[in-house]
Amino acid sequence: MPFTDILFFVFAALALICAGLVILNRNPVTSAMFLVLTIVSLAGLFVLLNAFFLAAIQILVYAGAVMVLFLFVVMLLDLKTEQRQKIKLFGIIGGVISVGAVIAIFLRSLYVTKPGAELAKAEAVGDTVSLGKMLFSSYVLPFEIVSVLLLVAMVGVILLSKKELK
Amino acid sequence: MTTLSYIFLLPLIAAFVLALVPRNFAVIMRLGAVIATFITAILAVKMFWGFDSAVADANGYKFVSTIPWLGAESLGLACKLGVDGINVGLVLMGAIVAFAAACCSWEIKSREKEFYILLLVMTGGILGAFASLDLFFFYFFHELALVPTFIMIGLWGRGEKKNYAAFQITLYLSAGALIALIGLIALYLAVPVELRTFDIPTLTNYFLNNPMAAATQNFIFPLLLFGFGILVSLWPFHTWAPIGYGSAPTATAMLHAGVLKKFGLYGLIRVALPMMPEAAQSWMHVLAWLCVGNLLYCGWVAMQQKNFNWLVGYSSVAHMGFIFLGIASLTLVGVTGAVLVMVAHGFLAALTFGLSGYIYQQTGTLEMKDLGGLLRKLPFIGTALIMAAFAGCGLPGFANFAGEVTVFFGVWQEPSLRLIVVLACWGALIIGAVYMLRAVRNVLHADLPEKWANVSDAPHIWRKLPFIILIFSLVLFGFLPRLLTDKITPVASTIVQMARPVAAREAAVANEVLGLATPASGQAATASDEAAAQPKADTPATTDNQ
Amino acid sequence: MKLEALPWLILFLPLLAATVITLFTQKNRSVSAGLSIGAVVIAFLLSVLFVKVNGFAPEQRELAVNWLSIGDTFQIDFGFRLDPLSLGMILMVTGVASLIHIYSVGYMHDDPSFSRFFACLSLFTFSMLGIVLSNNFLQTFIFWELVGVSSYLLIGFWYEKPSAADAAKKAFITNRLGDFGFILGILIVWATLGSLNFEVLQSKAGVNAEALGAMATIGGLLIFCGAVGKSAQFPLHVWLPDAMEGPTPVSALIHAATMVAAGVYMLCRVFFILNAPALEVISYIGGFTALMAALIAVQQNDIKRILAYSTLSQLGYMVMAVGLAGQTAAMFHLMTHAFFKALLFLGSGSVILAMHHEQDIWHMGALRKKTPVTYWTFLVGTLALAGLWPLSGFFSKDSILALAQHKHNYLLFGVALFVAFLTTFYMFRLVFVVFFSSAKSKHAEHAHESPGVMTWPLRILAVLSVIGGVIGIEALFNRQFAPEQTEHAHGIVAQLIYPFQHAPVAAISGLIVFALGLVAAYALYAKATKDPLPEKLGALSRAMRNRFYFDELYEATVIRLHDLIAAIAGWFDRWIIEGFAIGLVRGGTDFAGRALRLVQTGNLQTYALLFVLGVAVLLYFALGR
Amino acid sequence: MNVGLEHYLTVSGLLFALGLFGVIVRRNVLVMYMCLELMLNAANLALVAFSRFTNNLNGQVFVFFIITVAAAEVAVGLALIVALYRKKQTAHVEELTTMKL
Amino acid sequence: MNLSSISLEISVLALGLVVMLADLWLPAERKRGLGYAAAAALGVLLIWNLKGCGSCAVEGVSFGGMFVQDSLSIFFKRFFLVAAILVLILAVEFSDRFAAGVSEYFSLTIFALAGMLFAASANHFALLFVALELITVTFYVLTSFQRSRQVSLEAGIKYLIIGALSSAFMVFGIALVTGISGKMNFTELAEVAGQYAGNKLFLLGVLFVLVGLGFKIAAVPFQIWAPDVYQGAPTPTTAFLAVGSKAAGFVLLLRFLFAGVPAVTVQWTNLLIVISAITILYGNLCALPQRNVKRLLGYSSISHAGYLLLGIAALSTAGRSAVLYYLGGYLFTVIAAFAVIGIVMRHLDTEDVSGLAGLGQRSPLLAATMTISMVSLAGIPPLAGFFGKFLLLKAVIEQGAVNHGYYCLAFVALAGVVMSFYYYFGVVRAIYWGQGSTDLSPITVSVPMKFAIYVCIAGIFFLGLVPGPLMKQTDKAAAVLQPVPEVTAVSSAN
Repeated sequence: MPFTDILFFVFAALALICAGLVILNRNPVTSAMFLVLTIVSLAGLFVLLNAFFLAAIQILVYAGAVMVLFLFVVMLLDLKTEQRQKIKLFGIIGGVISVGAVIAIFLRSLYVTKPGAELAKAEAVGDTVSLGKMLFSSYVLPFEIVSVLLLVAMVGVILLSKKELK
Repeated sequence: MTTLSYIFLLPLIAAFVLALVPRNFAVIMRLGAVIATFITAILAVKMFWGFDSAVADANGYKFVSTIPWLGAESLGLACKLGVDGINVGLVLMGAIVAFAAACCSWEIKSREKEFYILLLVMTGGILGAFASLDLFFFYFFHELALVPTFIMIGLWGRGEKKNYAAFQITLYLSAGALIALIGLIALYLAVPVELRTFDIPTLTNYFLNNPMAAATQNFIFPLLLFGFGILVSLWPFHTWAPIGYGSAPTATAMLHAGVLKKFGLYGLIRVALPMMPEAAQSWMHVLAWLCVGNLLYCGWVAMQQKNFNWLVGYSSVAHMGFIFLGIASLTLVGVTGAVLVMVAHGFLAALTFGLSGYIYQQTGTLEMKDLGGLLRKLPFIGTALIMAAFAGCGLPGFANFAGEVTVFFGVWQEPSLRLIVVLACWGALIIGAVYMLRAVRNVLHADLPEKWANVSDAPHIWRKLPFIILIFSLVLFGFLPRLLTDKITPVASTIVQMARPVAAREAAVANEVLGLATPASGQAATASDEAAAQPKADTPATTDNQ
Repeated sequence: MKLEALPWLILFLPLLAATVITLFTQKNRSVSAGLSIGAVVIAFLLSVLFVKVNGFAPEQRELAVNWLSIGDTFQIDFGFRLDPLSLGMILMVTGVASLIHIYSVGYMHDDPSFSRFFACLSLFTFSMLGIVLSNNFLQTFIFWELVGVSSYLLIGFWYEKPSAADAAKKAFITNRLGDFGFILGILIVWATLGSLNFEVLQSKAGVNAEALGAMATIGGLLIFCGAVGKSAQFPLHVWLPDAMEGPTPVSALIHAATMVAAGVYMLCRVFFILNAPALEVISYIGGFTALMAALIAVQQNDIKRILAYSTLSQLGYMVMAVGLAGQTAAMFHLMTHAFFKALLFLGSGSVILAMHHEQDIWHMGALRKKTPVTYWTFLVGTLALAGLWPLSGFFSKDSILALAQHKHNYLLFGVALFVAFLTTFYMFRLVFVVFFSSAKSKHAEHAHESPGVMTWPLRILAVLSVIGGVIGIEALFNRQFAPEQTEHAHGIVAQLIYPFQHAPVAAISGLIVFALGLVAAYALYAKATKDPLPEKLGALSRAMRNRFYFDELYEATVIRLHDLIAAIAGWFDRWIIEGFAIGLVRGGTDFAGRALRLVQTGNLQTYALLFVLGVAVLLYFALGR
Repeated sequence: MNVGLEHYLTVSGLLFALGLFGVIVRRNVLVMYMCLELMLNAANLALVAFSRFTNNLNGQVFVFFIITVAAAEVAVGLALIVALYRKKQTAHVEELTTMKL
Repeated sequence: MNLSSISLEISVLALGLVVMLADLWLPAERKRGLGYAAAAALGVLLIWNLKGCGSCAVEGVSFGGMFVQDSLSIFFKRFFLVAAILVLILAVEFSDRFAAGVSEYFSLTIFALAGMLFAASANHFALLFVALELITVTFYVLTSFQRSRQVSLEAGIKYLIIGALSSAFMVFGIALVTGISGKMNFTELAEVAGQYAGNKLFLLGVLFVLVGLGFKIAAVPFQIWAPDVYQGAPTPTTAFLAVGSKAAGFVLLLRFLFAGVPAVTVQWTNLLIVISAITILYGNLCALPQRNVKRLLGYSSISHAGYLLLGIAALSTAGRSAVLYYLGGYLFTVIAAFAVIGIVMRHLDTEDVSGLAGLGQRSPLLAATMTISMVSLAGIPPLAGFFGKFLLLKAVIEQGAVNHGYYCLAFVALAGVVMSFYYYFGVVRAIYWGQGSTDLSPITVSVPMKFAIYVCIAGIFFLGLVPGPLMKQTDKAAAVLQPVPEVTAVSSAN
């Protein structure tokens, strides 16, 4: 069992457990922390999949910026841990059934089609150079549009959260 | 642009012009509407008069003109208007009733501008529908009259059930029209792609030499039958008519009951019969039994009505039974009779609703138990109402009688429908007379309640004109039905020939003769229950022996 | 050419008068009266001229123009058939109508809607002439209905009175019942024999008797049904007594002379269609009506109702005659009856006018001296009706009795005799109570004779009633119906004694019965101040007075049944179709709308859940199976 | 038994499911955002796995775009929550039901 | 990589930026004028585009096959430009209700427009995703623009959560589809899609992408957000949402289904029929008892999504051209309706139908406009709605011979239309003879607003009476998505 496989199982288990804890946890702060852990473990998985640049981005952007934003907002609104409310049984059961169905169909069709079987052991490496070349050659239009999107997001955020209304 | 296209366009142009006139000139509105409809009526009379001398195109249509209006040639769509024997009478009737309705709408005191615009749009729509030779526009123009009816009943209607009536009439008619539309589209698609057109003459010729598959026929014909049936208040779908007319203002009731209702029947004759012969023959009996419902059932219900307008509404539904019966017989005489009754009933319904509108205007109520002895105070309107009542129950001298008799004789030629003719006669002669005369007795005769003491008769010619014109038309076509039948017969014979080719006709006649000779009992059976059908007619204790 | 135009003129003059009066001269009384009377008198003169020039059987028998032609099977033309039967009838109709028009100028003198009355009278004359002249079934049916409408307008002339309005409605609907049978009969005849023209039909029926096949009896009876409606025979007789609500000239013209006779005329016109079983039924109905009406007439107290029932019973006579295949006898009695019955009605009209619209005979009395002319003419009319020897009534009634005896139908012969007895009895009861005995009310004391314009028509009719029997009416109709039988007596004297030679038993028994009736009436009513019969007959007289409860019978059975069906239909329409079907559809969609709307709870979690559930369902159907 | 594409896809599927379940169950809007981020990360994992095994970099470039879009989304979402909190002092979904039926 | 092909998009973005920057120098009261200027600029762009110079002259593919410029995209770009112009005019009319950021509203609308223009030419998953996200994010902000009204914020949050959920599904779907087929570009995907038509994972991926697009057009399983967001959002946003966003959803759906994976679409005819039928029924049934006008129009927009799906379910070129034609009619009608609501309902707090009562007297123009738009939505002949529905019905019945399911679909559509008469005419009733209106003060309509209304009315009547010109356009556009290859002998694996 080569070392990478062991690493895969470790990271996969870590990611799934942390994701579970994000959901089940009462306190939003702790659930934010567990989300960070999930993202880090995912970054690990990316490394295993030779997507080094993405792993770095994942850590930098996601874990760094997005999670910090989350924590900042949680702190700002000082949301207390939710007190015990009656669990809406209907919601949970419905959720379990529908999500279970979706995932069951997904997994069944995954094992029926077995996409990965005949794929050759390829050596594509997601390093920064090749990704950059790709990004600025064939994907330049989406890149520009995403920049517009970020601009819109910024304008929106400012408008929505500005304190005094001029 | 032949006279026909002017007849169709004039009301719409007038509506547009009225739309530009500012709101507060009520008199101009009324005058404009009356003049526009008057000119249309004159043109229609001129066309009817010059019909025989007019030159016909290949398919036998006259005054054919295409209004270069719609750029959708790709679909085979063209706003083509044309008139032949059948719809020349209907267009004439439509124009005259529209003029009468315009004259009768002096009772509208609020928002005249909207009323007259809607009235003119409705008239344009109706005349267009009758004159159109294009399946799409055939449907298109009819639907023009749907929204005006809704708004008219809603805004200027009467009685507390106004809203319910407005919605019921709109939903019923739109459902019927849509069912018919699906049928028309299926018909349009039944032709191979390159030949696809909405033009009725080309479609009829196409289906003449390569008839439609039986399966498609049996799919399309019921759609058209029940779609148009709903538009014409065929028996089970008739409840919208009395309620709608009961609460509609006079002009709408006149136009709707008199003219719009004939659209469905005209559609059946023009589209359904010639293009789907086998289906027509197989559905004939269903239609015949349904119109027994119309005739007898609605007659009985009319006897029960307390409100005069509802009674007239139900009687107009009952009269539709004749036309359906004429069509169901698929005989030349029957179909010609049906068209004759269509024209006659147009005038009759308009006349009756106009008069009831006038009485409503004077007394404020049409409940028969409150009215009484009005003939003393309203001599002109009373006499006109008596004439209308008698024309309603098929008195000779009025066009209705000529039509009804022709239908009876025509349907009698079809051996299997003879029992239905007996029931139809019972409905027409007895039930019709009973409820019409009860109405006349309650409204006009006997003692006059004091609250109607100061009711005034039609003061001047303008009030009397519409009724005079309608009565004159009824009497004219009553005394000289050949004016209409000579125009209808040639076209009707081609249609009946298509709907029921001679071969099928021989078969029917053969078994008729056969019926006479051998199974006398079969024949007598129908005859004997005829005798039974008359509960107390002639045969006293001594039973007649066969 | 002028001759062909005459029939058109005769027919359309009254219609022209009617339209002109209604449209233009409604206000001006004298002009309207003049127009109407002028039209009918000119029509009479023209018909006399036509008969003078062409004689009774002109070679130009058929004048027709095409009214409606659709395809080859359905040809309706509008034309005239001029043969002894129709010409005789035109003369009688226009003659009697002119007299009645003149009479009604006096009678309706102080009526507010004077000109409307004359317009309706002219309309009626036009329709009656239409029936008489028509040459095909449908045209007869058309004028059949027009006559029905004009009788509706005239019965309901005083529409302010609720009873008059109801009577008019009742008359029209009962006539319509008859017309229902009539149109079905026409349809059967048309379908089997292919044409509506009498000439063609007669030739076809003549060629092979079985042309009508199985439908013969049914067709014949249905056509007879039309006659029953119009001539108020047994089942549909209820409307005639109520028709007395109309003014008396109307009763005279329509309900005595012309309209009710149309039924008999039509039966004679289409006699060739009726086969043996049908004729038998017709004769028995005629007999039964005659008997029933006569019995009822005995106990009536209203002068006009007595005459109405007497008309009913005389019509029964005529129908019986047709049933016994005696068209000549039927037509002969029809003509003479027209004269003396019109006379009696006009007489009663002048009595009523004299008594200031009092119609109950027990309030009248001793009018003999107060109104001599009316008395004498009324007496002549009664004698003619009762069948005293030299007068016209005797000859026509005798020919029917002779016919019954000749056909060996002794039941009908006995019934006819008994009815003759009853006729004499109730007529003289009327005469004694009204003209003899003592004045029973102050109106009776100072009654005064009617003006000349009313009495002169009475005198003319009286003369006609007397000579009617012998002026060759029977010969005229024999020429139409029995051309081969020519050995009839000529000269006045020969005709006077002809019945005794031809059928002595019938003639003698007729006179005996007349005498018995006279004696019985004299015994009971000469001095009577009130009706002695009720305590003598008790229940039977009450039944007679209430018209054997036919009205109540019909009211209970037919009308209530029809209204019940209508009520069921009305209920069904309102609740089942309207309420249930539409209600269900509307309610259903509305309920569905409200239910589906509940899905939008507003809570974001449920939205997310529903979203994912939607995805799951979509996946299942697209891929799952 | 070396680790193949199925394994990665299974993990990403399960992650996706967990995120989905979180969105449905949790009442706090913030936690819902976190779960949405989870689902997006699951998709990223699937994309990277596919790009590794089918040897083309398209997937990875796509992931790059997904991350930026997720960031923008989160920013706007949090701004919305702040605005809402300032208005109604709650971030619970139950209170957001003024508009229903 | 030629920039000329996206010159229209670039100019729109530039306009957006200019509007945002202009806000700095303009005094407060001149800000409203900015909206009109932006609308005018867009008008110029539209005319420039109509004359066929600049980007739409060249028909072809650029940016490595990612950005396609064909008659379909040109049709939709003109559609979006017109929609944006009208919405901007609406927005200016509505702008006094915004507490702050009036010019930001205009610029955001323009950016959303840019997103839609890109979506119209998207032939690649990346461009599809990015354009879609640009539109959605802008709408997140636009929906919750009136942060003073709690309802607007609530709508924003609901739209965001469900939107994010659907885009998560879509991304996962794209991952699966591109992963298995290895192709990002639609045209390449089309060739290879035939082999994978049986592959269940591939189908799952396609379905997940459809989830994302279904959310955009508010079809049945994913329409849960529509009523609340339509009611909560400010009226111009709702108008743009109902028209722009839905049309963007449809152009992407058309491209994906018919240019991307035609082989799969053929298999799912029954599924499409069922979805279209249920959408029509759901939209109409729920609208019946509705009293709130905007919510009613929300439900009615769901039903119109159903009618549009009719055309797509018909899988024929005629069906697709009918969809495009119907969208044309739908644009003018809905904008007219929202214009009237915007003007009349501005002062009333409740958006109940009775608020429209007495409009007949207050302002005949608005009453007539509302009646015309309601009647056109219902589908009565002289107006655009009817001809659109007529073409759709024709396309569906034409397929009837092939599969009888289409006849049932036609009848369901019929039932839907009849039901829609009830609530559309309910609004007309409320206008003309409804009770409950207190003030009868006449309403003044500003000149540009009058211009917008007259454009809409002219559009409705033109498309109703003279369909010729637009039908040529739509037929050309529909022909671009080449006819769906007949179902080859692919064994349906499932």
